[in-house]
Amino acid sequence: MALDIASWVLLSMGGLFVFIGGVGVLRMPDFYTRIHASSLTDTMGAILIILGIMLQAGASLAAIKLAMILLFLLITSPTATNALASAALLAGVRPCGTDPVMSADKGIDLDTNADAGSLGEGKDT
Amino acid sequence: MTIIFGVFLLTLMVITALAIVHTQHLFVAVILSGIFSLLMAANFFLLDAADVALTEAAIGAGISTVLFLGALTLTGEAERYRSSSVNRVVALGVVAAITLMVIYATFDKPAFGDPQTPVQQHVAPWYIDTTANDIDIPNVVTAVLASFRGYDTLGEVFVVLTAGIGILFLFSATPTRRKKPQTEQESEVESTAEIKFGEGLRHFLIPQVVGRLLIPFILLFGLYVQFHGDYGPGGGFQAGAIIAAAIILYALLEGEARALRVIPQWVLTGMMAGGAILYSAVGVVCMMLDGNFLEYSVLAADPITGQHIGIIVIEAGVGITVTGVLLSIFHAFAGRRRF
Amino acid sequence: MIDWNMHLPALQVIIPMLSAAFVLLLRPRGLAWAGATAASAFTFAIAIMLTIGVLDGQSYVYQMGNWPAPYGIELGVDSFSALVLLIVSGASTLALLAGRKSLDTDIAEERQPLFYAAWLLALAGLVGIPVAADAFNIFVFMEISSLASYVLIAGGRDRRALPAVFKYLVMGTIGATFYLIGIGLIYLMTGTLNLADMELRIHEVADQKPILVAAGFITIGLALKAAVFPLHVWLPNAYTYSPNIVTVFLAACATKVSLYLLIRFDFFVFQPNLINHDIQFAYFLMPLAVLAILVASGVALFEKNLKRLFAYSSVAQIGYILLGASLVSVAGLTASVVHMFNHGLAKGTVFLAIACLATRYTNLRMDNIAGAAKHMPWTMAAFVVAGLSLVGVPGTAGFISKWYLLSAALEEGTVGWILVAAIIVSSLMAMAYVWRVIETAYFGVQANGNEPVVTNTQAVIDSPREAPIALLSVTWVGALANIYYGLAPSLPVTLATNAAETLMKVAP
Amino acid sequence: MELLGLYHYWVFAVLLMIGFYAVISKSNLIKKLIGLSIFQAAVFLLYITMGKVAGGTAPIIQAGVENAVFSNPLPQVLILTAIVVGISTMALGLGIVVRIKEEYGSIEERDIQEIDRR
Amino acid sequence: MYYVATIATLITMALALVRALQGPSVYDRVLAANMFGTKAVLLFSIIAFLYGRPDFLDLALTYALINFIGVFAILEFIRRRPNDAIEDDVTKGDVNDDNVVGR
Repeated sequence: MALDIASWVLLSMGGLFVFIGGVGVLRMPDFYTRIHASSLTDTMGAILIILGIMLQAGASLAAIKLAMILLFLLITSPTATNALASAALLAGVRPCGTDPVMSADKGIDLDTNADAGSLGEGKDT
Repeated sequence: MTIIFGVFLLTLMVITALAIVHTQHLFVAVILSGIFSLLMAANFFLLDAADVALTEAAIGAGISTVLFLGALTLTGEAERYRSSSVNRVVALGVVAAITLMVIYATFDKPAFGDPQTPVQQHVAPWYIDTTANDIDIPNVVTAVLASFRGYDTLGEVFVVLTAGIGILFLFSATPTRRKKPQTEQESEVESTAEIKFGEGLRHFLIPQVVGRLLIPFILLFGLYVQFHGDYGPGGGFQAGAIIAAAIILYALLEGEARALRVIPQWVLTGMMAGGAILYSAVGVVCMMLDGNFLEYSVLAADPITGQHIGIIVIEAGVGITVTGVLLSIFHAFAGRRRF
Repeated sequence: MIDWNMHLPALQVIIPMLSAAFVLLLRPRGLAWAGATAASAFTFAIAIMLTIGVLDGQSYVYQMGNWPAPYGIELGVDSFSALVLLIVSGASTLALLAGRKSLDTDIAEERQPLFYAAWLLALAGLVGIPVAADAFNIFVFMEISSLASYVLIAGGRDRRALPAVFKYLVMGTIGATFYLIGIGLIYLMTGTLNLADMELRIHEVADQKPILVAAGFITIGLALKAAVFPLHVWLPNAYTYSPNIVTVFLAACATKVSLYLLIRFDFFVFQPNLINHDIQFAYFLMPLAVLAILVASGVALFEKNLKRLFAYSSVAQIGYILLGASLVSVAGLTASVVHMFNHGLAKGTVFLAIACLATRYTNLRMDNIAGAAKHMPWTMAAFVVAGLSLVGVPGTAGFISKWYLLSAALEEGTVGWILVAAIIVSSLMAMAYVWRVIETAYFGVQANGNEPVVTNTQAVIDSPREAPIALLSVTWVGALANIYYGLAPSLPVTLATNAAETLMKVAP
Repeated sequence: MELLGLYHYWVFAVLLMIGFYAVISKSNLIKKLIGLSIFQAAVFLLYITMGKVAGGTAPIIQAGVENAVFSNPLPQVLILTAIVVGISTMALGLGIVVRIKEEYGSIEERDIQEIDRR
Repeated sequence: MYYVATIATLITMALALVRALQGPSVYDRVLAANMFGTKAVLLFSIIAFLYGRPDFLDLALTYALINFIGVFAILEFIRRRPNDAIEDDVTKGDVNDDNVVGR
């Protein structure tokens, strides 16, 4: 019984974290803050929810699998977001507030896209 | 309650599909179709189709996204025209006619989940009973796939093989445009492309380390899915896709060229043909042993053991072919230079 | 001792399929061709054995994996499927025998194992459909044959082959998916996939909406695959730009198999059980068939490119086959099935002759081949024979089927007279377009002097000699077969009559 | 509940429509292929939906569920096959598109027709 | 017990989908797709228990793997494309009018 209550609490907390993460991704002003919202609560939510399920699973193969999934998420999720952030930084996405370049960038891009475009098509035909 | 989850997911799916069609940026469309596949997989899972969900997740969301991206690298990623209004009207007309047909058909359809329908009454119970008695593996889906309808699966392996052959055949042609002398600008673009070409994500340190760490585990997991297919969701197709995905990860991290050095194309071609041959060979051996084609029961003294042997071997054949084909296709796309 | 005779239906499919996998691994030049030809010939031999068995009154039923029928997958061969098997495997074998030189020029050496493997897979898919007695299994083999034929067509040297293939791929996939939807709806209502079982169970639910919609989806889907007018738009370009020998193979049999399936499904599963299905079927398909015959023949009249001309002629001929079926009578079906055989024969020979021409003329525009008969008399003679058969001149195979078709149409009363008129008009049109080619080849004069000239800038200079002997002799085999089956048509006619009687459920 | 049951079939119809619309009306070849894959996915949904039994569970007979009601395994097998067929078609289609791009320099149907007309 | 978590996950999936639809940059979309994936992993694990079939955790595991590979594939794609512009809202642009044709 205590186990059920514990896992209920964990699952609900996890759900809450996941939800907050979702709201953060939607509401945060720029890409880097969104990454922050996503990855931070993402890992927290995952840990809580999977721990909650693990309590229900007891000592079984399922628990080991859950542990694997958790381990996996904890390794891959930050790696992916890290790679994503560095790719974005290299590509010149600026954090919001540092520079108004972002919107200007977009404008320029639209223009270049109109005539040369990322397709490099004009010269071929 | 689960039906409401299903309805929710289905609605998300419709929204995603609309967005895919609406966006003019192909890259976005591909990312969204990854999400679409995932929603589809979740739906399949809710509808009790664990094996299908696994396949959709591995093939639909994983491999097909990779293939689409590979193609986009070569073709460019913006849609240039909106569809013209005439086109749109014609399309809407045809589509509306067909939709009306389909919706007309939904009346008279047995209610969702009704256990008294012909679908549930006629053939299905036989499969579940016979699997327990004659084949004796827990996963009925695998039993139907590999034994009762093994001939379909054989055909399916050959469909995959055909696709592999087709891609290799298409990409063995040198584009005629290449033979023309190039302008200076073009050759410059080409040379920069060449520097970038095939080096993968080698300069990203963290993905490097983590990826390398994970690849053996993914391979191991692939083998687990392959041989656990009799007992749980899984089997040759899913395993083939997962193993191929592991090697694709290696290629992404270390670069195309190195991945091809580890498993050269001739090995892949051998795998493509070998798996298919292995599968059909099982059938032919059954014939030799005085059974019908693919009648695994004759493979051992005890029919049930025979079925087990047959299913394991043909699933291995499926896995080998699928791995070989998916990797060949991936290499064909990734190794192709932009023209 | 193993009773191989019993295993024939299975072997029919497995042999080309398995050899495709082996051919893929054959590296040295020429070996792939030899392997593919041997496998194809073997397949043809099995088809002949099956036909002999069927003519003896034997019925072939084979249970894959020895699981009983509605649960496992069943194979079955009757007269109708035997005839289709003969067409498919025969066309493949003759095309391969003829085509080595021609394909060597189209397909680079290192690509050949891939190409021949795809060829065998296309063959396996096409023979897999008539053999199968399970609706979903048919879908799988349909996809094998379609994917493989996309590959074959994409082997064409002209870059226009690629958009043509893409169109074919999209339309083919839509057709197959429609078929899949139809099967799904039927399965939803009957709970079975086996055709015979479906036929038994469908009448309980025959008046329900999903079944009607399913019939619609299956008919439209298969009509797409069979290039029934106006869903034929993929066909002309696909045939025109594929390698010449591939055109021979596909024109002779690819759409026939879809038509076979259309007829089998409609007559075997729906016709006896769905009320008024025969009338709907006739009203839907007959106008399309007549339009196909007239419009496509009309387009062919004005077409400049030789291969395209006969591609449109194929669309018209598909109309004939459909017209016979849409009469929903034994005579009509017999005519339709006989025409499948005869058209395969005539059109295969025509395209073989065109392949002969193509070995010497890189550009197959009409004005370019003027005077070809002077340089290639044998080729053009074979072409004339095949062309006459296509028109339906007495003494050739084409006449037999036209005759059956006319007499079937006459049974129908007033509508019959309109149909007769349509058939006659279109035969005249066929006469006209075949004559145009013959006239150009025999009496035409090249624009600048007597030598063949290539308008294509990068092409080699044409050398006006006869085609390679292998190609030419196979072409003549085809031409003689056209005459033989015109004079002694008992084989196709017997098979077709049996088929029609079984399909219409008339006691023989 | 009755209507919620039909919802699956309606979504099937709508997805079919969306995919088919993309195939017919779009000029971009890759977009056509994406549309085609949605079109096929809709059919997968139809099959899997009809195999579901209310209160049933996946047809894998394990400890704990020996006597449960199982959903129909056959549609699942068919769709496993169909998914693999779908990805094969898609791969081949993409290959052809790439070759078209190489030969024509464009993947827009309209441009290609234009070039061919010249 | 599982319902709260399921519903929270589903809603978050919807929110992530909105972000994926909105963009504005490619990276936002990739981020959303990635997040969608991890949420799906959680959803799969919860449903496996909700249905009382813990064996189906394989599915969640598979998806966790595939998702990771997918993100890398996308990154590699972004790295490889000719001009790494951060644009992607051609959607709303009027670039795609018919008059671009003639060149």
